[in-house]
Amino acid sequence: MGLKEISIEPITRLEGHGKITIFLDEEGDVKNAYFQFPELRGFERFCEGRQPELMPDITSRICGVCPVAHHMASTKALDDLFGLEPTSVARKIRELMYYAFYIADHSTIFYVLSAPDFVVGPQAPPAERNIVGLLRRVGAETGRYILQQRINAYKIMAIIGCKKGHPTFGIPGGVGKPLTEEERAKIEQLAKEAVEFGKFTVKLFKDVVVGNPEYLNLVKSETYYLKTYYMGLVDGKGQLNIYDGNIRVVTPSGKFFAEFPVHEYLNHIAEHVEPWSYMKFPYLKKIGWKGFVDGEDCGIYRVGPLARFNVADGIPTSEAHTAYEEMFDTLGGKPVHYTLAYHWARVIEILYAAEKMLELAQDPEITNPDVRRTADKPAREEGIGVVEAPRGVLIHHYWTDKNALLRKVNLIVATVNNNAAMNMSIRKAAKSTIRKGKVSEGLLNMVEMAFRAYDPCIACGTHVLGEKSRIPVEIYDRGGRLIRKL
Amino acid sequence: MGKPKIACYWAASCGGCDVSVLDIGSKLADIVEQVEIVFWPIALDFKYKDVEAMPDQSIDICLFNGGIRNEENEHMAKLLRRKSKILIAYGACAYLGGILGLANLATLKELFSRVYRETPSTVNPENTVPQPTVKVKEGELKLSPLLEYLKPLNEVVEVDYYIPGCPPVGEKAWEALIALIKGEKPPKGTVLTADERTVCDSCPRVKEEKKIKELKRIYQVIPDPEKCFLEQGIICMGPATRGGCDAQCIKAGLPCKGCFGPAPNVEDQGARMLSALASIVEVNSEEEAKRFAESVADPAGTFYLFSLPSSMLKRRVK
Amino acid sequence: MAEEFTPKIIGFTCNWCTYAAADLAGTSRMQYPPNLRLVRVMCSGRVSPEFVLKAFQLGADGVFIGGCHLGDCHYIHGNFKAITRYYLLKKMLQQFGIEPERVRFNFISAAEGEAFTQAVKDFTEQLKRLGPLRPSGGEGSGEA
Amino acid sequence: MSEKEEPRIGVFICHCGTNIAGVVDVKQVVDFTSKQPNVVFATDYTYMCSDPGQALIKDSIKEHKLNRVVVAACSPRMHEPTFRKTCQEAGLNPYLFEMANIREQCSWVHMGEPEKATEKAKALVKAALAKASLLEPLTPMEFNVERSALIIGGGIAGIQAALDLANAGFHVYLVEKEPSIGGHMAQLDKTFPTLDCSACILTPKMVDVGRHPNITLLTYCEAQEVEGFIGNFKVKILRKARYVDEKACTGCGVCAQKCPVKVPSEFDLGLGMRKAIYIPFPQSVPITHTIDKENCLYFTRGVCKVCEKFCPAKAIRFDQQDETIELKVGIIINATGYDLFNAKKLPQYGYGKYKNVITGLEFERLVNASGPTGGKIVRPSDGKTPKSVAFIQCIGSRDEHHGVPYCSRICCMASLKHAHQVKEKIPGAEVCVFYIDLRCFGKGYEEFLVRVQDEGIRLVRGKVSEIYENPETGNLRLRLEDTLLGEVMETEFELVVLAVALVPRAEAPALQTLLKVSRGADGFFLEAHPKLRPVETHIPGIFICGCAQGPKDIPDTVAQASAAAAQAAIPLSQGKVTAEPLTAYVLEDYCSGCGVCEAICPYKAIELKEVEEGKRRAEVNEALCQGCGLCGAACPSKAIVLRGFTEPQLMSQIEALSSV
Repeated sequence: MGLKEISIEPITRLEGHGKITIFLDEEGDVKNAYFQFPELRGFERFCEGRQPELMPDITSRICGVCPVAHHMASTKALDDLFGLEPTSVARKIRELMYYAFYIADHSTIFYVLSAPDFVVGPQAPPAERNIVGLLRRVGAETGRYILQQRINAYKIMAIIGCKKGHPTFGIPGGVGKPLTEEERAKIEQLAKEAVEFGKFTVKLFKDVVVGNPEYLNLVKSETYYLKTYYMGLVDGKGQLNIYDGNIRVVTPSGKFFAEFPVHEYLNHIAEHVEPWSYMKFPYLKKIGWKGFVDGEDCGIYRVGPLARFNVADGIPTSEAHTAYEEMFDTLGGKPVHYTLAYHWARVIEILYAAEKMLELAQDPEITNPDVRRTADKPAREEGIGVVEAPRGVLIHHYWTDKNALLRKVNLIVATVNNNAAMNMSIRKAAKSTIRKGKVSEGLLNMVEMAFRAYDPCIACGTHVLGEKSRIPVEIYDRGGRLIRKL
Repeated sequence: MGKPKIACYWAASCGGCDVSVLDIGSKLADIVEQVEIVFWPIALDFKYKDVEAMPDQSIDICLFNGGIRNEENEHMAKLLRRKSKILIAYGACAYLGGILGLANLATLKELFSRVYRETPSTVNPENTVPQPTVKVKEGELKLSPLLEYLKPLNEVVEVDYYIPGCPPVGEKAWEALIALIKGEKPPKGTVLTADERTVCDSCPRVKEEKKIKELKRIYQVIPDPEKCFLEQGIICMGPATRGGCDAQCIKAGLPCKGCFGPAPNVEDQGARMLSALASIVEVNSEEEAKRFAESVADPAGTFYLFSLPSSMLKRRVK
Repeated sequence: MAEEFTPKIIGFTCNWCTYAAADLAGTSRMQYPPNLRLVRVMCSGRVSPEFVLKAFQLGADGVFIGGCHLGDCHYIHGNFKAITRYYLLKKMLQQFGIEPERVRFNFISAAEGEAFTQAVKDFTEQLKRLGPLRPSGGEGSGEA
Repeated sequence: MSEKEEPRIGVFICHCGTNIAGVVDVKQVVDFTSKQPNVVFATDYTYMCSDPGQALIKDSIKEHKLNRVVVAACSPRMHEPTFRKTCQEAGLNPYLFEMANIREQCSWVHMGEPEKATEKAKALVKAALAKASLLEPLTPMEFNVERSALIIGGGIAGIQAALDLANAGFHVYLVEKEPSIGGHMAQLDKTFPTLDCSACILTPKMVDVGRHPNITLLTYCEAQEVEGFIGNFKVKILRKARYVDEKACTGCGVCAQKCPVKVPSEFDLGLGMRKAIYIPFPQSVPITHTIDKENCLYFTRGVCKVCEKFCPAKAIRFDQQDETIELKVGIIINATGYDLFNAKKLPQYGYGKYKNVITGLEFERLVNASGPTGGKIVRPSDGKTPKSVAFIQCIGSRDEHHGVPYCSRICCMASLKHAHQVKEKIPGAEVCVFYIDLRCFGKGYEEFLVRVQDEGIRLVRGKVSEIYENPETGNLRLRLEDTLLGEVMETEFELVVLAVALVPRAEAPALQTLLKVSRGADGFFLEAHPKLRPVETHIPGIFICGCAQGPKDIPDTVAQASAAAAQAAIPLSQGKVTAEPLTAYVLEDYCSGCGVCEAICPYKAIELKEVEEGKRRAEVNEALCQGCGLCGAACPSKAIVLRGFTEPQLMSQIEALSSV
């Protein structure tokens, strides 16, 4: 029996359509699996010569799914470049926008993409394993509630002045326009609902997943276990912060490894290139690239919700913090290496974002009109900005010339940080699920779950309309002839 | 007769277009009732082979978003053209090339060496760059080869209609689709969901006299929120950009960047804006003319932010 | 290639000055290379940048614009608008890899037939030095 | 012709004898042409502009039902009007005609390269065809003409033009900014070469103007706003308060006698004094006195009113206000004259520093019998009669770097006249004229030169490099190189007279914006054509004469003034005018009201109308539009179109020219 190749494509993209290729050996066991990104845009090149102030708009086109993250990282890079600390209210408006965006993004990912796996069941027929099936389980009432909450988050973003789809509000040292009292009131009311929605979601996760021993085992199973370094932003008190802070790294054993301001990222992060993917593979420079292996000796690290939880000492909002504590208690303390726990962290972050949002909506300063500052020219040659994109640490780094045009650009994109880890998770999941050439839809979904946990910027709409929600599988023999089709 | 068959495909795009199709809130559900989605990579299970298996012209409307950046994009464009009765270039990238089209100011070689060799965080001693086919120990991995330049959809296939915007306005797009389904077919080549007039027409700002002494960059001034950006010396693409967006960006306090593309009858959005801008500046000597030209920091990147691959020059000539 | 490269030039001239100067050059039997093709406009300010781009798109190696001396415009300030567009366009063409020398603006009054002739000669020489804009002519050959 | 109608183009290729056919292979071009789309008939002929040639065109239009005509021949600047007329006579709209210039811009300039010339001819014809297919029929607009004229400037030019038009029976408004008409000529003593007294020949004309029933004299007035177009100009005139009732004032002059305030006289260039209530000079027209507000004690200190007390006519009106007069006129003549170059800009000549260095015009006042010295030539420094006088030419003229590049045309003769006057009034005086070239081109000028030479005036060719004063004597030492003898010399004179250049009025730029006419590189107002349309501007209905157009002497000025009057009389007597239809119009459906076109239009011919709350649309006043096309090139949405030079038409030409 010859070597077989299973290719799963396409997985939606960060840049380009993702693609998984699995090689089976003679026995039909998984020999290796690759997670490829088959497109290149070359932002780092074509942004050269552009006006930095356009970068928030340009880079938000890196991804139409999380444009706000790029828009924000870029805007912060401009603050730095022009030496303009945003006015206190401008910063608050930005954060407000950012929390709303988090709720929209996370809730979509969770309910539309992840929850079906648990609520409906990982091995359930795909015809049911989707949002529709999910809604059926939770009931139409709840279903509408969930969709509405997601829409509310977009409403808030729209109010703040973000053009639908790709945002337009960030400028160096400020935002495009201030908030009116009536806008604030509207946001406050929506934020209150959002907090309830956050609690609801955390509870739903606990009931459905944590409460079900079978799922809990699945979460804790070897299949989804990966022992890596973790990276995320923390504020001055070591607490979780998605808008700003230092970058902290902890070791696979949870020990403090490094904490540094983003300006030092080049001393800590390096990117490796493989000929079979357009996407690069970041790793910890001080440890080095050792190939696709996990553990203390390999520089591969992970970012995103779980990583943020693993590096932070806690969450600055009460409700979310309680949930945070509970998660670690349940999963046996820090660090948690269970890839599927990403989902749990994600839902807790919805609650965190909602609480922060309410806090800001009630801040008397939020309607202050002083939202802009000016500069004659860039204050320095370089500007760096960092945020926690929903998918993890996102860094924009710009260099300008004497005409205040960009001369060099470097981007460390959230999903890219997880590139190596995703490859390993997929390989591991594939190895432990596909045996003796037996490939079932359910099994393949188990593989999919491995990368879905990272939510590799899979377009938020994914599966929304899915009557059948799984990725196609084709099995080819050596000659590439299709020998089996599921 | 069954429900009209709709297909959506994304080529070189960011996914924002697909999101715009979905992000029309609760309306989505009822609309979906009226149509049958036969092909939608981000939303549905599909195989290219399924599409190939479809009879020609069997798709009623295909929404194609994203530019043509690699061979796969081009192949799919041709395939879907064959299978679709109506092919719509959806969004700025498919319609005009989009922001990603700025890459046409550089060569593919430059893109590669910058991304995989020269960026400061890259460590690549062997100068590895991605290859179309790579032998790994288990077998061979394939990557779709990139084209030298990014092309708008109508450069590789015939396009029936266009829907502008980055991203398009989802609600309007669906309204346009429903109209098409009802058989209300505008002339071929029509840009749907767009106004005949430019953004200025829907811009709420007060316009007085279009005469400027010098340009200001957005970080240099706090513009008067009531007044026309251009008249305050801030480049706004509004005058040269087709309306239909309801001047969203301007209402968000920032100038128009031009995502809806050129006005009707205009072939080259950038050239028009260039001409308009150069016409309203008060210049009294050749020196002043030169100085003004210098003060326009990045003409190509500003005037063609969304439309470079569909401009008259399309790309770097030499 | 066998024969020497003769650049294609499309020209736009103001009816009141440079076009008249071209007529004068003719009346005085001044000789210049036949590779220039003129379009008559009422004012150099009528020339929209699209004309220049169109010419390049259709394979021109150079574009010539002739207007009145500054301060001497038949339409008060038309030529000021023209040169402002011209300098901005030059800057942009550079970003597209087109040498700015491929567009040329000359102030030539109706009386300056000689100046016109000289301008055509100089421009032609300059373009010969630069060589063809697109080695294989026509649009689309930028790929090479 | 309906827009649907397919173009049926007839092409007529002219040999122009051998002028074209000698170089261009006409047959080949005909052959090429007949294969082009929309061409139903193509032929050639020896002389298309000849009667048989035009007959050929007319017949073919009828025979082949042509709805477009292309003639490939000479420059459209030459024969476009001819052939347009031909088409019209054959019943074809004259604007459905296009011309290819295969003579001036082809056969004549590529004589050595017949093949290439023929290729180029084909391209040029093809371009004409491309444009012709897109041409649309146009009809000129007709307007009525208000039968009155506005003349700005009351110098000899304005006076002459005013009298001519008034005598022709049209009403004239003559506007002069000074209290009296007369201009520079009134300041002159004698006129060259005849040496008749300037005042003697000028004042009768001034008086005529003053009492002419068809002339409304508006002195101490300035044109403030000009709106409209030929036949229909609306003009706002500012009448500055002179604090004297023009009708009441008899000009008796008692007020001036009694007035306690003495002020340097502008008319005498500060060499003499006048009172705060004054007439500029004895022959002033009108004779009405004027109170100079800046210097009148009542206005400065609130006391005095002596003039009011003594005025027998009770004409003083301290409460008089500036007022604005609105006029409607059919044509405007610009006769605003010139200023003198400021000699202080050339410090090496010491003007303004040394009392005894004066200008030619100042000399005119010194030598004038009614001037400050009663006609005695004396040195300003000590009132002594100079024994030696030097005249230095080209002060500012022909001096690109520190002055103006052109020749001021009157200075040589003026200085020779002055030289003669010195000889006449100071027998035995040493008189020397330092020149670069002596330009004595007019009638009787050369003769005058000979005459003054015989009078013993020294003419030295050479530019004076420096003048400095001997403080004791107040005499002036001139350093120069005699370029004929080639030796550097230094000589002393008791008085030096500078022949300063004539320069455009300081107000010229303001007037330019007011009238929206062009000025040349030299700053003088620009005529429509240097040879063939010397008194028209390119704005229909606005004419030009005298030194406003460029330096010239009195005979030329008067001649040009009469010419302007004659030209202006054409529309005035016709009572109506037709305007070129090659104007811009707005495609309202595509206009977003951005306002770029409005800002760029040189003629304020475009206005933005608010059609509904916050929605603006551009609108072209086609009578004001001059067809430059700036708007068409600037409009960001191609919503404004210039007839005869539309975007599609020009693009089609580019395509055609690129294809051959």
